[in-house]
Amino acid sequence: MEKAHKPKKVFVQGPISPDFVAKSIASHQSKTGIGAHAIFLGQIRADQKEGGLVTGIDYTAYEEMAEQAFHNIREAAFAKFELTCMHIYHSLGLVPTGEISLFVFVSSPHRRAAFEASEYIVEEIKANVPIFGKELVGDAGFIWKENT
Amino acid sequence: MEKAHKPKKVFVQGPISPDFVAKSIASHQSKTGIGAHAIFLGQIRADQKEGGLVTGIDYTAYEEMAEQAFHNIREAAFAKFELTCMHIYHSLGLVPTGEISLFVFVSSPHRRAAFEASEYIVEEIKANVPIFGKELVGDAGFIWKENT
Amino acid sequence: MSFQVKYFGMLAEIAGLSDEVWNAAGGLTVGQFRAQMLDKYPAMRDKKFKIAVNQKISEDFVLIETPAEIALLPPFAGG
Amino acid sequence: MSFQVKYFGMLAEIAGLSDEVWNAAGGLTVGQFRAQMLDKYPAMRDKKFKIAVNQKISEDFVLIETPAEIALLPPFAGG
Repeated sequence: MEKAHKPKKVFVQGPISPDFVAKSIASHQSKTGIGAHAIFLGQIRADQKEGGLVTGIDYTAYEEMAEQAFHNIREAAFAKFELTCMHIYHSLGLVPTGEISLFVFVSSPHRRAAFEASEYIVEEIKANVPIFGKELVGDAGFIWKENT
Repeated sequence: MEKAHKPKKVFVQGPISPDFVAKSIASHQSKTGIGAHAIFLGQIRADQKEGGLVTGIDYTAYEEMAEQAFHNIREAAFAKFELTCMHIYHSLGLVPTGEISLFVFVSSPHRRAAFEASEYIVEEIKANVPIFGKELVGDAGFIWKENT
Repeated sequence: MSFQVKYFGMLAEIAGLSDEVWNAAGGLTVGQFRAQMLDKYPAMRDKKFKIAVNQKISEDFVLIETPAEIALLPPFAGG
Repeated sequence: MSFQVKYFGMLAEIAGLSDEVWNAAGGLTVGQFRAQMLDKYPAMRDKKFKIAVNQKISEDFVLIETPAEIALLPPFAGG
């Protein structure tokens, strides 16, 4: 029910499941003006750090500012590219290694707009949305992640 | 069983389901060196033509040459980009409007390689793979599709 | 000489078949084959297509060496 | 004057809290607030962070006007 009133809600608790991605794709099959979907998924890597392997990332955010930043990115992308639909989901809380923390889904009549919008949105999110990530390392260590 | 011996088989009969996409994503969650997946999906548009709306595309291919062309694209993409995995699926036979006929799935440690490979592969497929598409229009008409 | 010819898409519709054996009096270049083929199927004259010899797109000057599989390929539409 | 201050990520760990009310004798620019804050939490001195005023990243010369929500933002890590 809450979803229906907040269609632009971006944050989800924990990992984003492949099944959720499938449901999102399926819900676009009635939009017959769409010719191209571009999907980006960010997955947690088991990077080797000094203290051991990364086992997951614990995400927090300045939620109100982040939702506004996502809104701005969405508006800018709709203005720049010929898009039919755009959906962005990002995890909060713990996302274990191998699971998905970011799901960007854009749809357009034509592939060029979909490709360009997908890249644009992902880069904007990495640079401009106040989300913080604590990489859990080995048994008890951690490193604060920093986007490059 | 046959799949296990032909991991590079690209053609599937009929539409590609969202569930198949989900299964493909899920099967990559054990590959913990992956940080970014880029997925492209081609969906059949209900374009308005002179004889009515497009209701689907009937795909045929010069299959042996097409499989070789896909193989060449795959090898070139692995050589050009830092990729962990690459999967390409394309429909043969009838794909109704709103359903998916092309699924390109690339995975990489980093997003840049995933974005670039995804675009590269899709453009190569459109230009260089001998696949033919008969757009079914209205009740009984058709138009042979041509990539641009 | 004789070789296999394959037709795809709209060209298969025009030819009314997707495979046939082509018999020629002597050696043929791709261009000479094309001319014979357009004589046999005049409706293909205003169609765009490429000719592949053994799965490789070929230029008109190439001499066809048997055994060969020649394919007539209309514009690609994958995706 | 007084305003809300929010700490995120590693800065919340250093401060030992995520929210507090900041009381200052008079008007403050963002830069003056930053100096007071680093006096209170010296361990933040070698950390990179930006300061947002009412959800907008602000320059040091900007005067803080109440009511205000100030946020200390370590490097972003979304994706």
